[in-house]
Amino acid sequence: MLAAVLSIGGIGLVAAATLGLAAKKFAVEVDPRELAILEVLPGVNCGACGLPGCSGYAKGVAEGTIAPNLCTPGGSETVEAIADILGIEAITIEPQVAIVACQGDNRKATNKYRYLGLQDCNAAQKLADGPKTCPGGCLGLGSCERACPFGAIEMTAENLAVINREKCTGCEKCVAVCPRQVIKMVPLKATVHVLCNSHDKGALIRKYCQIGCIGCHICKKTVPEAYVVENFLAFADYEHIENAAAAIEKCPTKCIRDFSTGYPEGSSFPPATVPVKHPAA
Amino acid sequence: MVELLLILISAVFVNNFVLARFLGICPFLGVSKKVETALGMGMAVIFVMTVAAVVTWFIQYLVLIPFGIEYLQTIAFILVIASLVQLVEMVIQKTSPVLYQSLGIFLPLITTNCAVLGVAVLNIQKSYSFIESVVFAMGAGLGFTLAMVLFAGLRERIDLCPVPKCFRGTAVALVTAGLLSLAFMGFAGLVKG
Amino acid sequence: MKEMSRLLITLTLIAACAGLLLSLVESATREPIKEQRRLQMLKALSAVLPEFDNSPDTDIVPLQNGVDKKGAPVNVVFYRARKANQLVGTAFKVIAPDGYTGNIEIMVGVDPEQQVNAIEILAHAETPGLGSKIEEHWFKDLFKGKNLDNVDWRVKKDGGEFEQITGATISPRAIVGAVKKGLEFYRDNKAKILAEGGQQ
Amino acid sequence: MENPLYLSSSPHIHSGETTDKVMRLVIYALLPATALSIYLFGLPALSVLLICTLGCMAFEALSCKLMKQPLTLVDGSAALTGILLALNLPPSTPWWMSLLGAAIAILIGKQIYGGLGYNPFNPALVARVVLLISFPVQMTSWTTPAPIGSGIDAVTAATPLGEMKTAVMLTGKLPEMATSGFGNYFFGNMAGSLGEVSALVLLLGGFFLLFKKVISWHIPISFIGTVLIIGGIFWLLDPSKYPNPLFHLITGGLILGAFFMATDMVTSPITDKGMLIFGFGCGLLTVLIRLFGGYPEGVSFAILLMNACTPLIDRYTRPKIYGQVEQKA
Amino acid sequence: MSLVKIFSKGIWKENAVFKLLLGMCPLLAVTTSAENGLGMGLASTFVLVCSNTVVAILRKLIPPKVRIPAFIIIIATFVTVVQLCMEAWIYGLYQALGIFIPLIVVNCLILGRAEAFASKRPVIDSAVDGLGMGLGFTLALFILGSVREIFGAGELLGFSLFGTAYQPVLLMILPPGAFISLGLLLALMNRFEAAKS
Amino acid sequence: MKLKSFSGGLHPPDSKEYSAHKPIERCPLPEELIIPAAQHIGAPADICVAVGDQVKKGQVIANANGFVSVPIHASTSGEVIAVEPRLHPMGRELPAVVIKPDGLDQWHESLRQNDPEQLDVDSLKNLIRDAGIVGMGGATFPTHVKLSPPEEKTIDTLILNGVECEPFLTADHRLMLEESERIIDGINILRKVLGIDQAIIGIEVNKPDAIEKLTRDCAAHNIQVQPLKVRYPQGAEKQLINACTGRQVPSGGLPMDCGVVVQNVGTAAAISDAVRLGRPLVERIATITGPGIVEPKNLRITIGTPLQYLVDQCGGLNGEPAKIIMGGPMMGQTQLSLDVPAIRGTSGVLVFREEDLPKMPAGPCIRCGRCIGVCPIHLQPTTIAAYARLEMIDAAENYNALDCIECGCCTYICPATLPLVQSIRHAKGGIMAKRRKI
Ligand SMILES: Cc1cc2nc3c(=O)[nH]c(=O)nc-3n(C[C@H](O)[C@H](O)[C@H](O)COP(=O)(O)O)c2cc1C
Ligand SMILES: Cc1cc2nc3c(=O)[nH]c(=O)nc-3n(C[C@H](O)[C@H](O)[C@H](O)COP(=O)(O)O)c2cc1C
Ligand SMILES: Cc1cc2nc3c(=O)[nH]c(=O)nc-3n(C[C@H](O)[C@H](O)[C@H](O)COP(=O)(O)O)c2cc1C
Ligand SMILES: Cc1cc2nc3c(=O)[nH]c(=O)nc-3n(C[C@H](O)[C@H](O)[C@H](O)CO)c2cc1C
Ligand code: SF4
Ligand code: SF4
Ligand code: SF4
Ligand code: SF4
Ligand code: FES
Repeated sequence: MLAAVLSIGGIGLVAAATLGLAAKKFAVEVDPRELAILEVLPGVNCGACGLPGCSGYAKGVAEGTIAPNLCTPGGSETVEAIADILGIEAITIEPQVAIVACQGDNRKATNKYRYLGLQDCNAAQKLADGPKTCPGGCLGLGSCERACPFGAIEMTAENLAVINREKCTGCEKCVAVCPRQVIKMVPLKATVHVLCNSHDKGALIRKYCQIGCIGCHICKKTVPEAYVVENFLAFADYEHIENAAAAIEKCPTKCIRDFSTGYPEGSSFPPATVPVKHPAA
Repeated sequence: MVELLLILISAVFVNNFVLARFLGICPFLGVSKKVETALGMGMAVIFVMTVAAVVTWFIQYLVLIPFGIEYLQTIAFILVIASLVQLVEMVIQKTSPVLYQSLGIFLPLITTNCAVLGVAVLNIQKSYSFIESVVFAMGAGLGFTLAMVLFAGLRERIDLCPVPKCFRGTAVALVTAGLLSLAFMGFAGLVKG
Repeated sequence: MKEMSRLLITLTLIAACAGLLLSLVESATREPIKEQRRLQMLKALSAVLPEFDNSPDTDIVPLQNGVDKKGAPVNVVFYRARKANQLVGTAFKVIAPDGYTGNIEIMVGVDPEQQVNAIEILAHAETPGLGSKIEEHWFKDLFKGKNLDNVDWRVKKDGGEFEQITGATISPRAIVGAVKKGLEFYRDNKAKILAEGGQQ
Repeated sequence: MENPLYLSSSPHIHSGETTDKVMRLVIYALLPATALSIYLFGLPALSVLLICTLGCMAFEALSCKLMKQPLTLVDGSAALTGILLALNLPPSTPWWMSLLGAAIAILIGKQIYGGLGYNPFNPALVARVVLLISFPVQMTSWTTPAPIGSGIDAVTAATPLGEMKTAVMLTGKLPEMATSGFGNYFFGNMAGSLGEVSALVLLLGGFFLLFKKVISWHIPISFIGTVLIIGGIFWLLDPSKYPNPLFHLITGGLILGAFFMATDMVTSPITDKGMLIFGFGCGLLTVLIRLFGGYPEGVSFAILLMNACTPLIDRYTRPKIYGQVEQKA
Repeated sequence: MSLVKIFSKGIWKENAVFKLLLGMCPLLAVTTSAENGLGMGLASTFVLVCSNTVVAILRKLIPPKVRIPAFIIIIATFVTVVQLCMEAWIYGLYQALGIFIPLIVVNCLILGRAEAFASKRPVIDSAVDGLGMGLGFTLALFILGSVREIFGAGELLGFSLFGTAYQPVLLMILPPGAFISLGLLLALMNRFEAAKS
Repeated sequence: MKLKSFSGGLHPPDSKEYSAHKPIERCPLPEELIIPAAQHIGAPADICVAVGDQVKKGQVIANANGFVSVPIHASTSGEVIAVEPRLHPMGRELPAVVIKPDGLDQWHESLRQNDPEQLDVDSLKNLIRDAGIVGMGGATFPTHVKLSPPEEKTIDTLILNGVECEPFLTADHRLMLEESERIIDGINILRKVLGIDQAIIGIEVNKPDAIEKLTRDCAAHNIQVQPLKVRYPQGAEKQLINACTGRQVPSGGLPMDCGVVVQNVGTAAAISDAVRLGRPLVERIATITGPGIVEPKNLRITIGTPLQYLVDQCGGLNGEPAKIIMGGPMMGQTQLSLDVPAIRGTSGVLVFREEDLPKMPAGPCIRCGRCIGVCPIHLQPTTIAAYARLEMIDAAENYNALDCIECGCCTYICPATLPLVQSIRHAKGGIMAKRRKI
């Protein structure tokens, strides 16, 4: 028994001594935040995060290159702890989601040619600025759908992109990829939007799209504080959105939509529940 | 000589640590997303396994057996391996940043890896001589590296595939590991034991 | 320095406590473990021996049977079973080196008439579903009552009398050969094996 | 009025060569071998072939349906996988094993990776090896050919490779059949899987594929060449223990493997240099497994193992691009 | 967090195997039968509960610098206790689990819980967490073990299920089968989850 | 003898029989000419005329805008009836000068003939620039830029590109056959400008009559005619250089980096006109062809002529057109309508009907490696395309996406009918965007 106590104690002593000495002798400067994160990590060094070891992960998280929720051994507790450390700098911002400001699907908007080739909006855009006649309309080839890391976007059968506000985290990946700048970031709290992206004059729009904004000002006349019309295109003024829904019925082309009563035609998403808690929060 | 060669071949191919013995699966699944990382990890494992085999052999035959406390094997081995690896890591980090980047960063990951402890325990279980232990450890490390690198290559390829949703990620990786292990069954019987 | 010594002390203390705890547990389990190992041995022995009332695991005769590749002596231990002090059987382990995927360890029990009482497969690495059928009862039972003279010690395919396993004759062949060799060794050393005393 | 003109990116013409044509050609190339196997083994062979082929197609259709994707049966790859799987099975394979094999090949071997073109391992071989490991009894019970109408009865027998392996294990020496007179195996005169007994017709099919440029010569030549050379070296070392390289060539599934299975482009390297390395690896592993491993036949494992190496081979054998060479000035 | 929540989280929501993919080695290696899986799971659970408890007790005393070595010692101690006890009283299982008993030490799950949970929470919480996590792990081992045993041997817990006509799919109890069946199980679970949400 | 060539490439059916035997015809003037300000690589020219102006043939109507730019000239005499955005072959509306021809086709009086022997190198270059000479091989790169290599680059070889490897097109073929003197004269001027002696004309052996004629005519001029194997894209300059000289243009480099300048035979002919006759580039030869054209022809066209008018000269459309291509079938650009004008780079107009289009649905890549085999740059198109589809731009760059010359061989051969070039182009766009950001 003595042998057991002594030898294991001895090994413990030697181990602690060498490590202690080595830690002094071979000390290397590290970012204090990295250390703080390393502290809260389990130190299992299992590699579940995909990085070599906890310290690699701590470094990545501290540098902001890696998501803070990849440490599975630590479970939710560790994620919270890391969030605390990082959260010191995190600022709260008004949560935003993306919308596709267009309802011109295959049935409602015309094309200026028939496109053959790579099913990708950016590729199509390179050929005579895209097949859709409307210069701002959704091309419907799903580049945004593929780019969205959260599966928040669906393509309708008639080739229109629709974004589910419940799934969207506001990462803006889709905004970056869309060649037509038709995806806009809007405050999450708003459900009423003018879904058109064309500044062309009404007469022209009527030629190529049944559901485009013709800049007729009727929405503004109906709810003056909630809408702005610029360059023949109406926008919802998200600061004063309360009564915006009143204009929906009045819009002659029906290009205003309230997501709490339904997504654009062809979408499989159920009407949005309001109020919505931001999924990323 | 032939004996040693057979031990090596057996550890690398026939009884591959990862694919046949199921040791070191966590890093095998975790650090195999890129071939470069897998290779670095593999090299580090070879190194640590060899070192661990050496020290644990001495611990077993110079400490545990003489004192009749073989039952303390687990605790003694893990303690020694863990501190040793940590020590090596600190030394490398300080002395050679280049080596640290390519190898050292993997060291902590390996400390508490069951493959390393497994080598130590198996060495004792199979009552290998000192030389045999070292060869076995190196073979185990090589086998680990081989499996890792092949698997990483496959995973890089699978990353480009439209894998059905429910299989994406770990599920398809596991099935692939299974098929890799299936292929490795071809080595069965290459070394009888 | 103070911190350092704190580190040292805690770790040493924890390690020492662990050592202490473990040595306690070990002493508590030492006997049961021994007993378990013995039981394990006895289980194998009783599978191949007729009923006995002694402890064959202690009533043994070790004999040397050649040397292995490295030149170390190969020992065969003969376990003797008795009932009412009468020798009822002897068990020993043989190794068939020519299995399909390596060695097969077999425990063979013989009665005093040098007839096989039963055999038991202790360890093997034969192909599951194929060679592994050697573990099945019908196969092991083939050996019951066989001695060196009353049967042709070959598998049927080679002209002998032992049923083989469909699709896997190598494993049965290896076992038949090994058991036969074991019996021969037993016959050649019968005097020593059955000598009174032996090693207790 | 919508504009009826098409716009697309160049080029605007196409060779007309399509995936389904490629697959169809391979199926044609296999037809003689399938016909011969039906002739040699009769109804059992036919049923194995039918179950595997139809099974593969059915499972492919099923998985397309499950994943809500357009039906991909037209490309013919599932049927081809089925035929190749059947050619790798013993004629006496029970129906449920053929069906299970088809399921494994298509579902686990192929569809979970996203279908045609993405699977890292050869689906037919995955299925064959799974069956071999799971049901060693059935997968190692062979019958001799009993040509339709010949009145001969099929009897169980070992494959030449199996016989050689058993003999070497027992005696340490080659049996007679492996040292002389194995030439008539070439014409299908041996027990074996549907495909391996028809070396001659498979060779014809292989040359057809080479001629049609469906496959390139790199893999078959380096595969078979390596087997001959490495097998030859061992033979020269000890002809009483290691068989003549030609014995390697005409027994087992070497021809089938080298021309039809190692060449599956989905699972083999994409560059010429890579293919040579792949073929070499297959050859080396085949010989090593045949001579030293637990399995008498090594082709399947060798190909699967090299499938696993394919991504790495591809990675390290990138062709040198135009303009990267030193200036000649 | 209520104790119930702490406990149930480990069983499903943060299941060590299906959700966190930890402790894969014993999972794959010993699940050739449901019984082995169960045994391994319970052994790990025991270690997990004990180590979590002790770590929680000692958490204020251990200086952070030697935290990890100290935890390792604690875990290794309990592993050895389990090992000795199993050898003494459940010898058959001890033999079946083989080298994987000492390797419980390096099961990432255990050290992970010690570090992430027990070193920060009171004793009772930690013990419950260990129990939940351990039982979750056991559940996974048991499920995988059952699947493999059913298909690979046609039995469950040693009872023959399909009669003699059934041809066991040996692959399932061999190494490739471990990977493949876990992969398929995970996929099934993903599908199930996706259908639910 | 083994014919010279390059490695990679393929030989699509060349379909030149539609028009190869048709002598060049002059296309009459249309009702109105639409002359865009952007007809070359580089900055578009600045329009310097206004509605109502009377212009003469060869008069500058838009000034060069910087070094890599050339002036644009009126291609006939008449009245400027509009200066406004018009549909351009690029697919969008771009500034153009619309001229209503007065039918006189009068040259501008300032143009005068020169004797190249008497002029120094700089004035020759100026003449070439002022005449608006750009590459006629399709790229329309300003020729004077190519002729002004930096000091440190030594040029030793001029290669004339008479390959015309694109299927269907026969304009260069007819030019070589019918107007070899213009080409040879242009070559002599080019040699003088570059200060070198060695000139090679590369021609594929599917134009034996042109090889024969040029060999005969060049004998006196120390110009080598190099017959080449028929293989697309032999006409791509990197491949042509490789075929003719065995040299390779370094990756990311220009022909001058290996001492070579490549010019299309049409460019040489245009240079001759510009210098000797003082005539700017206001017309060119183009092949109007394809199964959708009743009577395919080689036409000498006036720059700015709407495609509809050209088609009408060739007997009109044969059935409903489904695709209108400016250029060849491998590299050409599809057009939105027949209202676009022919410009300096228009080497051909190709009309396909619905039934002539390959419309197999794209399947997954089966890794057959054919695209690698045919790629003249030895790229791995399938790999780059796969990365491009997944937006893995860095990986695509690592696989040398930028070296792709977009020849289309890979797409042509791919049995999975994948739009490889389009994906690679997408990757290239991504890489360039990334580089701009850095
Ligand atoms: C995968 C595989 C595994 C095998 N495993 C065994 C085995 O465990 N035991 C055995 O005796 N033969 C085994 N064999 C060998 C054969 O089945 C061999 O042909 C047989 O033993 C010789 O039997 P025969 O004399 O009836 O032809 C195996 C063969 C294969 C292909
Ligand atoms: C930005 C740029 C600069 C160039 N500079 C030169 C040059 O200095 N010298 C030269 O010989 N060619 C130069 N070129 C022309 C190219 O070599 C080439 O002839 C032109 O891009 C058309 O070639 P292609 O039709 O083969 O694509 C340049 C081209 C570009 C796009
Ligand atoms: C794929 C490809 C094919 C080409 N084919 C031809 C050709 O057949 N004839 C030709 O003159 N230029 C061809 N070119 C353009 C040449 O690369 C090069 O730009 C031209 O010969 C330079 O001469 P230029 O500046 O006088 O046009 C081709 C370019 C590419 C990329
Ligand atoms: C030359 C050639 C060989 C093939 N060999 C196989 C094969 O061995 N096994 C198989 O399942 N499919 C084979 N295929 C079919 C197809 O490539 C295969 O189903 C894919 O691996 C599925 O993605 C082959 C196809 C070709 C063109
Ligand atoms: S929103 Fe933009 S990216 Fe998305 S489908 Fe429409 S055009 Fe494409
Ligand atoms: S890509 Fe980002 S911003 Fe766009 S829909 Fe998806 S989650 Fe929302
Ligand atoms: S990758 Fe580019 S250069 Fe190569 S064949 Fe394709 S288009 Fe031509
Ligand atoms: S040619 Fe097409 S199918 Fe073949 S490798 Fe290239 S991309 Fe893939
Ligand atoms: S349990 Fe994690 S590596 Fe083995």
